[in-house]
Amino acid sequence: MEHVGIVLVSHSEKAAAGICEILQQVVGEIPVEAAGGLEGGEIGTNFERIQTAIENIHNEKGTIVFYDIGSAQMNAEMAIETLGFENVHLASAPILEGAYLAAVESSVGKSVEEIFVSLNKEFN
Amino acid sequence: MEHVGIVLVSHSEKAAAGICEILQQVVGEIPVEAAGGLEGGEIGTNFERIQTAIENIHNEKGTIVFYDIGSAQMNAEMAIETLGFENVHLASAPILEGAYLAAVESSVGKSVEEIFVSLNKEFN
Amino acid sequence: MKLEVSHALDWIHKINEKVQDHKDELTSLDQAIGDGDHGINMSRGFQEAVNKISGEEYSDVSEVWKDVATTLMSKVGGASGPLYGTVFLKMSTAVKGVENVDFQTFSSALKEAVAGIKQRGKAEAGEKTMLDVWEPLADKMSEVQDFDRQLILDTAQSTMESTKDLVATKGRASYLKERSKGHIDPGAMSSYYVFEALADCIKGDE
Amino acid sequence: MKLEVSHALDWIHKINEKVQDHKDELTSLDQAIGDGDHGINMSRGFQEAVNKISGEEYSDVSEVWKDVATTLMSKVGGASGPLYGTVFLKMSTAVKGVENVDFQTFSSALKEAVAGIKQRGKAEAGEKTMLDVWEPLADKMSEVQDFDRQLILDTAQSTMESTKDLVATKGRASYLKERSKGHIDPGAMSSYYVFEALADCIKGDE
Ligand SMILES: Nc1ncnc2c1ncn2[C@@H]1O[C@H](COP(=O)(O)OP(=O)(O)O)[C@@H](O)[C@H]1O
Ligand SMILES: Nc1ncnc2c1ncn2[C@@H]1O[C@H](COP(=O)(O)OP(=O)(O)O)[C@@H](O)[C@H]1O
Ligand SMILES: [Mg+2]
Ligand SMILES: [Mg+2]
Ligand SMILES: [Mg+2]
Ligand SMILES: [Mg+2]
Repeated sequence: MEHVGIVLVSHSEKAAAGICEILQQVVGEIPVEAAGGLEGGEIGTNFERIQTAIENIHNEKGTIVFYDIGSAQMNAEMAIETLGFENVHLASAPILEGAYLAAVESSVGKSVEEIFVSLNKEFN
Repeated sequence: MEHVGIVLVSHSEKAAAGICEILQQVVGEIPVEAAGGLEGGEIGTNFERIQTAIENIHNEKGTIVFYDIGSAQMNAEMAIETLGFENVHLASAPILEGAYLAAVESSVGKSVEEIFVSLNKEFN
Repeated sequence: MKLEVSHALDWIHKINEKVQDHKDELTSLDQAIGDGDHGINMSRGFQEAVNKISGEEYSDVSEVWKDVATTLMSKVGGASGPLYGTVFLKMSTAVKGVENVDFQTFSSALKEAVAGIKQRGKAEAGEKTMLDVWEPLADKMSEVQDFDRQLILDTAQSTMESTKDLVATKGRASYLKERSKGHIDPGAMSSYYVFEALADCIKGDE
Repeated sequence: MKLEVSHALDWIHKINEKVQDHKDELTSLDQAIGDGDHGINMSRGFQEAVNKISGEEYSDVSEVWKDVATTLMSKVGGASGPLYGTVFLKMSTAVKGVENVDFQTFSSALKEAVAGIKQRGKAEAGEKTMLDVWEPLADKMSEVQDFDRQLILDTAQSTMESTKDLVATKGRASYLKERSKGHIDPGAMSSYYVFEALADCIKGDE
């Protein structure tokens, strides 16, 4: 069974990797990718890293991209538009808490739509 | 001038450190401490680390403790109660986004009460 | 019967043995509806608790439980850390200064522990947590006059099993909602071992 | 006048020089109301853009801007990355296939860039961002018939200065609310240098 993928776009490489490791501990097998920071560990978001992360995990079940603050959203939107894949969506929920909820739901086979219903219920 | 301190309680040492580095880049000088993970880099929250973090940064302006999921809240509550310091408060806002807002406000000299007003406005 | 320091120490040792023996079982229960670390958390916490109490001399039960509490709080790492930590802290406070910890005292200490779980976990009965073992067990104890091994075992077992059909609304399992049905709650299972260990401790004294 | 590939290349080189010269100024503006990295972001981004275009042969303006756009997007790291990236991407698209990029074409490309900033940043005029330079400048350009160095300089300068009294509602500065008043927006300042560089490029051709 394929699972909805999760991409974590944070200004900090460490933060993205850390959130990733929390999700992996809970859900194990689902596709999660961190796209954090700039080259050299600097703070910022990198369009190419986001694209690569989406490319790495995207599958037919779809992908949800979480971002932290400010420019992360713009870079994530650009990456999604530029790739032009179907069924890749940006979520405006809190990055850690939102991705956690999404990971649990993805792990039990929920669809992108179902996960967004839960995210909206929890965070809007 | 003293500033409201911020403590970040995450299940992941990396995530707490990463969020910390995002706040530090924006606000520079305010007191922020990470209390993430267990010894040996394992996933979980550690009561003693939380206590130490609060002790390290607490000052007369007060301290706000952010936590991520599940047991982080309970461990943070226990640490706050056990220390028995005045003006240490647990925030139920998203850890990264909430702490970011709080850090900006703390950096311009806002009080714990003012920061909670902003957090409630933004996240509740 | 009276609860001596030796019983209190023995209880922790026995809990530790059971938790080590059932580490994988607790982990796989937590894999089904949580994050799969309950076995690791419990085995680490109680091993550390045993290490702690093995290096100390105790003159009262309250001190034993206090050391167990602080060890569990700082070493477990998951939700069960603050929760079991609270359990032993509340029991420690309840028997503080009491010279003879008789069954009555123990039974009201259990009530305090239950209040502690509720307060710390913001939990109510029926939410598929360890509370679903602790609360009915404390209630049953308050209805009888002395330790009753079989009553403890039976109550712990039936309440633990009854968590299987509940839907989780607290802790990580709550994210699964209806899907949490059909699995025993890991914290209820470990609580069962805590009470099985208690029953074992008082076996010789009945 | 007509915009040649040489102008387009020269423009990026000149922006880079200005951004490197004013790196500390941009950083300190961003320290006042943002996170203090705008100087670093811009100097890294335009240095990389210069590196990129220096290694290529171009036959049209559109290709120059496209390479600049993708470089800025991936190298800047802050909000200004996707925003300036969008600016050059939109301009690149607007002049694609056009053989002679005359003033009319350039002026409508600027309009596209403005639309791009608005869409990407979900920004409106008056929110104390780079848009507060770009939008009035594009508007002014559409009112005249050819490049007017002084008009570009004057408009860029006055709009940049006018951001001082605005309250930020977009980007990091928005967290400061009223306190963002009294400081020029860093993105408006760097936009001023972008247009100053443009004015410099067309100097010789007037
Ligand atoms: N809020 C709560 N109230 C009561 N018990 C809880 C609560 N949250 C979790 N638990 C108990 O803790 C157990 C899980 O413990 P553990 O796996 O060690 O921690 P975590 O859930 O942090 O990984 C659950 O099975 C449940 O019995
Ligand atoms: N949503 C937005 N719309 C338009 N411009 C924006 C927006 N967010 C930020 N900016 C511009 O970007 C500038 C900040 O850029 P920079 O410091 O490089 O990025 P960051 O804010 O991510 O650190 C601001 O001064 C402002 O002009
Ligand atoms: Mg667990
Ligand atoms: Mg856990
Ligand atoms: Mg900045
Ligand atoms: Mg930045």
